[in-house]
Amino acid sequence: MTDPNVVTLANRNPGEAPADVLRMSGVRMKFGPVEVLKDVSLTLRRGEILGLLGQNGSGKSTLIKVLAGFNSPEPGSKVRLWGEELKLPLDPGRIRNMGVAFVHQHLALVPSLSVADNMLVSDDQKVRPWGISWRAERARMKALFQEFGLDIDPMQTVDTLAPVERAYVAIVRAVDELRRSDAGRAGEGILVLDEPTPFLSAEDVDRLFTLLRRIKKTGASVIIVTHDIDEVLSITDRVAVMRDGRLVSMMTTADTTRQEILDTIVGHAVSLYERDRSGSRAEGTAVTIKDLSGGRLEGFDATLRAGEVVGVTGLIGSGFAEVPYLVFGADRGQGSLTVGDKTVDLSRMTPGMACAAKISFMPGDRIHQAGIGTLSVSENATFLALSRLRGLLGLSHGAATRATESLIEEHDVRPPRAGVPLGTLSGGNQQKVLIGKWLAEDPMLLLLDEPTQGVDFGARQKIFEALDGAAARGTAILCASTDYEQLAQICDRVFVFHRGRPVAELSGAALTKDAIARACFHEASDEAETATRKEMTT
Amino acid sequence: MSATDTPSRPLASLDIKKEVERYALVLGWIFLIAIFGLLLPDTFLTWRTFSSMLGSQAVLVVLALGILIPLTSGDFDLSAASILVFGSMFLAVSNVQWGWPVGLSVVAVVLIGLIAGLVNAFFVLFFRIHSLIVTLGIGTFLNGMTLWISNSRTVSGVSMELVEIVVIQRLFGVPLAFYYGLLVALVMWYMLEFTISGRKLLFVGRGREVARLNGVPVERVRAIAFGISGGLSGLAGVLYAGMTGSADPTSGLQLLLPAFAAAFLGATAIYPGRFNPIGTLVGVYFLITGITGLTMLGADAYVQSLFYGGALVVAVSLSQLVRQRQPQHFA
Amino acid sequence: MSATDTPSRPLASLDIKKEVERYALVLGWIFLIAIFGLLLPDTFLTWRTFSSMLGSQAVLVVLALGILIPLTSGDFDLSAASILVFGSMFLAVSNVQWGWPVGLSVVAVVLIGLIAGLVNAFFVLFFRIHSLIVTLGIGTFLNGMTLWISNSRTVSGVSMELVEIVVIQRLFGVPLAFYYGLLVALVMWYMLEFTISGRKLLFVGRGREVARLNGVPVERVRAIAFGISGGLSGLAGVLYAGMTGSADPTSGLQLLLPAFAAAFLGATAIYPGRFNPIGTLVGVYFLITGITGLTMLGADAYVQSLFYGGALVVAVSLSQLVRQRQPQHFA
Amino acid sequence: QDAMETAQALLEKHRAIPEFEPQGEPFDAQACMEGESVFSIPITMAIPFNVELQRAMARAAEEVGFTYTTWENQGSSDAWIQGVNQAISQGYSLVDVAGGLNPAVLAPQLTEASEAGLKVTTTHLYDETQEQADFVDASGKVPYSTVGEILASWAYVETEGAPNVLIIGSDDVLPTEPFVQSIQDTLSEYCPDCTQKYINVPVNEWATRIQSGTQSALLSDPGINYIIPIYDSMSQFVIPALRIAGATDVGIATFNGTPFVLDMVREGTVQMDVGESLGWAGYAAVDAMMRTICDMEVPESLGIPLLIFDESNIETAGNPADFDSGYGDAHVQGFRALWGLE
Ligand SMILES: Nc1ncnc2c1ncn2[C@@H]1O[C@H](COP(=O)(O)OP(=O)(O)OP(=O)(O)O)[C@@H](O)[C@H]1O
Ligand SMILES: Nc1ncnc2c1ncn2[C@@H]1O[C@H](COP(=O)(O)OP(=O)(O)OP(=O)(O)O)[C@@H](O)[C@H]1O
Ligand SMILES: O[C@@H]1[C@H](O)[C@H](O)CO[C@H]1O
Ligand SMILES: [Mg+2]
Ligand SMILES: [Mg+2]
Repeated sequence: MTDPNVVTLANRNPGEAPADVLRMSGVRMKFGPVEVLKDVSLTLRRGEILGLLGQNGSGKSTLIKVLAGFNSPEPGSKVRLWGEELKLPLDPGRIRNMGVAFVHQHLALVPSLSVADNMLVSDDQKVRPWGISWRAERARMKALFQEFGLDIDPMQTVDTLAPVERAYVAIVRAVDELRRSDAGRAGEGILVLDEPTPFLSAEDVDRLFTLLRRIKKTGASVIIVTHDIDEVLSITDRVAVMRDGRLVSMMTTADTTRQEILDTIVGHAVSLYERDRSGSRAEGTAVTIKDLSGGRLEGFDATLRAGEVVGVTGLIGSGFAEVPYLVFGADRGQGSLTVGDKTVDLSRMTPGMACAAKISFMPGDRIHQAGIGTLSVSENATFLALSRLRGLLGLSHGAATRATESLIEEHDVRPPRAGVPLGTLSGGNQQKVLIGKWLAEDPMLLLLDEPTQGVDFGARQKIFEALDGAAARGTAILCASTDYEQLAQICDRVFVFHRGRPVAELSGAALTKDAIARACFHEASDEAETATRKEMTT
Repeated sequence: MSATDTPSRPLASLDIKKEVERYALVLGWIFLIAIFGLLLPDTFLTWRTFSSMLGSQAVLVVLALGILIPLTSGDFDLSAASILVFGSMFLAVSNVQWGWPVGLSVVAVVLIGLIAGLVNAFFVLFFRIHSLIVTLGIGTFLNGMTLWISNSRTVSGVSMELVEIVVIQRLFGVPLAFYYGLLVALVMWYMLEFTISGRKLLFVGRGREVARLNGVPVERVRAIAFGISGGLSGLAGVLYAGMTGSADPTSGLQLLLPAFAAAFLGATAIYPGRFNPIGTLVGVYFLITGITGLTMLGADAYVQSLFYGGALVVAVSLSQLVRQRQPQHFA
Repeated sequence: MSATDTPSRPLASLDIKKEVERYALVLGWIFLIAIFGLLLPDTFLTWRTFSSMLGSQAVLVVLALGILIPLTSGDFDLSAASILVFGSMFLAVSNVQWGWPVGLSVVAVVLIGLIAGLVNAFFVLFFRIHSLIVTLGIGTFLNGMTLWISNSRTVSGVSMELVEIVVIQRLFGVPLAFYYGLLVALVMWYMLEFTISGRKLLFVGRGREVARLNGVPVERVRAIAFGISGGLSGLAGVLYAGMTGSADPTSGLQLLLPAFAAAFLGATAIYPGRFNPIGTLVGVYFLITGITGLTMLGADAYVQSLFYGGALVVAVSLSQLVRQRQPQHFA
Repeated sequence: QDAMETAQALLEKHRAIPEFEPQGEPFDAQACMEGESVFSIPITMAIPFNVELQRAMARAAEEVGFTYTTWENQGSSDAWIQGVNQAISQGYSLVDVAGGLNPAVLAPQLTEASEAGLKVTTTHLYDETQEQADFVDASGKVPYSTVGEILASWAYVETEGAPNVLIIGSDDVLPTEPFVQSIQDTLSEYCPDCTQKYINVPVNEWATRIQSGTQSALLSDPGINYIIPIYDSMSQFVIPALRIAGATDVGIATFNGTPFVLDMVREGTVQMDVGESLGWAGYAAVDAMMRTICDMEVPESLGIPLLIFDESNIETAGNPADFDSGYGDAHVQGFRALWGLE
């Protein structure tokens, strides 16, 4: 008997391709009676970037959490890292020290603690005989952030950071961890990123990818989960596609097409949702927003017709993201809002008033703002509808279940069970439930903040169809997003923001993904030029 | 999706498990009754013993139901027992020494409780302080007030009218006090399970920001929860004074921890994983049955503590085993 | 990235605010001292008064520091005072009645506390039960054990060696007990602020899932936290017995709520928004200064409760005003 | 001078081992207690005072041969209420509340018991100067006022006629008021110009308030030279206060004769403890109960002798001390004779 934890080159399996740094085989994972991973086998080569794709709930994050030692797989599952067979469940500390670093799906940062605390939590290998020297750590981290072109004070708490900065903190932390690890020092190591991009602008995605390519050059390997096919095509060497807990395909990126990948993910051919912009929309103004300001937003006016879908976008921090929050009264700002024939002063708006005025709002932070994971799907889905679910003797639980079941059916929520806690659903399925909840209110105005963030390609089309249905019934929709493709797909009009104000309005034929991107960046560089010029003259 | 159709199959078996989970504590209770019935067939299994057990716990029941409301909305009310004691003392002092009609005193006490609850709410919500420290502080302050208005002495001679309708008059041999507790539990059960307000309370407790963005006036809901807790603590104080016709400045404070124990124990029954009034009722009577049986057996005082502590931990552990050790999410 | 360069600007002004925030409670303490100094210039402002105040609170300090550890990792330890009482009783019984050398008894008590803490941890972690109910149950059970081993009696005659090194011997006129509390606080401060283990504890308290995702062995950290809390409660029991030279089976239970009050009050100072040992120390001494001053002024017993409760709420409220009412994140 | 003699005389009177003085007429206890039963509810069985008192009462009942039940409880009112209910439903002849339990807090239940034909008594609660509640048939009262005089005299003598006394009491305990009053009056009588100070600490705050209260009192008045914690279990919190405040020359005199405090007297940390034999008290209480059941006249007081324990006689209290040593056993023979058992 040899200790399986002892690595020597001699007991490496001779049949194994030396380039395989990681080999997971026969991985099975159950949550209660439900098998979520069914015999998954996956290999990662030295120096490659592997895309891990699949619909929401197909098991990607679960597989990654098995690797991180967070989930305990069923007996018989095997993980072999750098030729060494590891004991399961994996020891989370050891796997990190061996050179696997993670950026988990929701970043795994504690918002109420400082950046430095979050960076240090897994950094317990270094011997610190006199304890942590905060001054030295701070300097080191500052330097590290600067290396990535970031100006983040390590003593700031994470909740004061913009979402993009948070994403970078998690990414930099993982990279740092990798460098510290045994394998990392040898220039190898594995970086695992579970959907790191939803928070990032196109520009930041580019920067991240540049970084990943640099990492790859050193000999390290990367696993990245994303729902964005363009990203997959641009960065990965190979793609692994999961469906229903199985690994269904392993493809070399260069040899496949976009459509082929999409079809593999969904399991059959899917057509891209396309909004029919030609159809005659109800005329007349449904919603008017006047002099809206607050946070970074300095001024915004717009009128939306019934059934119109309007997008707001821009670079991070340009103020567009505040729009839905201010209109809904979730954040306090100035301005006025007219819905139908009622006008409200937004400085006194509250979410309660907004709901009463038939405004719906799906916030961007699903876990903290949109749904309650410990309550059932039914309790989440029917919360707004309770007044319609009353019988003679108060709330009817039967009616609530029936209402939820029809919502589940309508939006194809999986698993289709009203009684399970919302938190056990995959992110995309949670999103469907929660958007479904708001749509069931038949709102006059639907506000959305990144409505499809973390949602897979197929589910995304379903959500778009649902939004289209609402629009057809006369709901005006206002959507804030940095996903230009999505905006181009679903919107009738898009406002592009810069420095707190709308600077461009795109519609009709001019409304394309590239046009939006150009509008965002063009204005930005213009402004930058003016700024430098001003500085030179003073 | 094959992953998704599996769960529907073992539904029937799951449901039986769910039922066991819901009624485990009730079964435990029946088991205790059976044991003591065997050991003390003549004295324990009498209606008088049961009516006495049922009647004597009304104060604890109402107090536990009171704190259950802020627990559901995610706040601790450690001042509840202090409100109870202050309330019972205020009742006694106003009725006996100032000559207020007892009805007026009762109304005043419930109002005082409500106001004390709202004071808690003010500090928690306006200053955004953790409920634990606010209610600890306000509770201690009220303890001082109790000592002050009573000169640290027991005040007896509370109007017999109150005593009559609390503990002397009976229905099916059980003092009315029991039915007050039962009534509060039933009303609360209805409110929590079958009204929108109840659902809002739960949402606020589980996810404040989510509740806010769903149009729930979170602060108002939390304030009302503190108010109800205070009011019910006041009512418990009324019952406390009504049980004994008197008020003493300290002994009621001992009810605080048992009330929390009952609320948490109750959260393992009927609606497992959720604070709930019927479960709380079962929790209170489960524990008192054990204590009463032991006392009737003449067990030493320390055995009662061993039972109380041990039963609490064992009961909850067993119920967790039945639930396959799913973590408890309360707030 | 335009969003990132804003926050650095208002740093200087922020820092002064931050300092006020950190030292508000200390200022409040100094203010109290000044007030009583004015009112009682001859008696209050003497070294004897201060050394008395410092020397008398060591038990509470150690107990509060004990519960602070699981509070930081997100658990309540309501059994701490019961461990203290059981520990002091075990010390007295083993030393006086069984004739153990006092050193052995002391070691045994600290070990017993540790084990009791680990029993708490077992039920909380293995069965995944809320810490509140487990520690309430285990605490009550221990109360029964205390009554049992002591026959409900107070046991006196604990070896004078212990009394000597706890309360009789002095350094700068202050009984050694004070320095033990101080030492525990300083060690804990170092551990929490300057070691990765301390930061992990904090991480676990703020976000269990997140900590697990970051490879922190969450269960082990929580178990250790309960163990430390138990061990320190045992140590507090040793000091309790050393203060009086005796042990009684119930009175020490009264220290539970003051210990929580001190921990929460302390979380408004030094590292605001975070349970921290130095803040806890300041909290304890702030409160005892008020109580001492009032008693020296001849205030009635009830005034002390009014002050205690009132000061708690007011001090935290003021500190929240200084922080511009940012919500407190503890768990 | 005069006062000093009075004080010394009083102390002398309570130094001698007591003799048995019957408090009433002899009677045939076994005959009149035939088929009768007593149900006693102590305030709590978690304090030894009550455990010992109950043991003594049970012993006496056994000698006579009637059913005696103690309701084991931990001091919560719901348990007391259930106790009275049990006494009624099991058809006891008498329900007794013992060891500090104020019958006023059980008025409705005890009235019900009375209406159901049970006799109601209290044991070891009221001071001899206090009136019992009107639904109570008889009370075994305690001479707290006399104890007060003894304690005051002791302090006066020990401080050589210049007492500056700190009295610690608990107003929430029923007999505290006359007890403290007696100490205060006696002190003022002996020395009208001397200072005295009273602090009230409710029982459930003993652990948190006695020590700081004592310390503060000593700091604000360094002239304090004697401390009288009226119930001796308070002493354990007074002693560290003296040590911390560095006032180890201040004496302590107290009441109850609780064993651990007697041990402290032996160690010299407490100077004097007025003891009462709980064995005696238990017999006297049973005597009163039997007289109540048998419709005889009941003595106003338990008539328990008070005995001063100080360094001179502490060895008679046992080592370690107990609740019953040092008082002799005159009461056992005495009561047996009184009850016609000899
Ligand atoms: N803790 C849990 N308890 C029960 N079921 C779970 C739990 N976590 C995940 N699941 C289920 O496991 C399946 C796989 O989830 P996983 O999070 O791995 O999906 P994913 O592929 O990462 O999806 P997404 O793209 O939405 O992130 C889903 O059906 C989900 O509902
Ligand atoms: N609570 C806070 N305290 C201090 N600074 C904050 C706080 N919240 C946000 N900020 C800062 O304000 C700036 C704007 O953040 P915010 O997230 O509101 O931008 P935004 O325009 O909504 O862009 P997006 O949401 O797309 O990231 C960021 O620099 C952020 O660090
Ligand atoms: O007589 C008893 C004892 O002295 C006890 O110590 C306090 O309560 C009194 O009533
Ligand atoms: Mg995922
Ligand atoms: Mg934003």
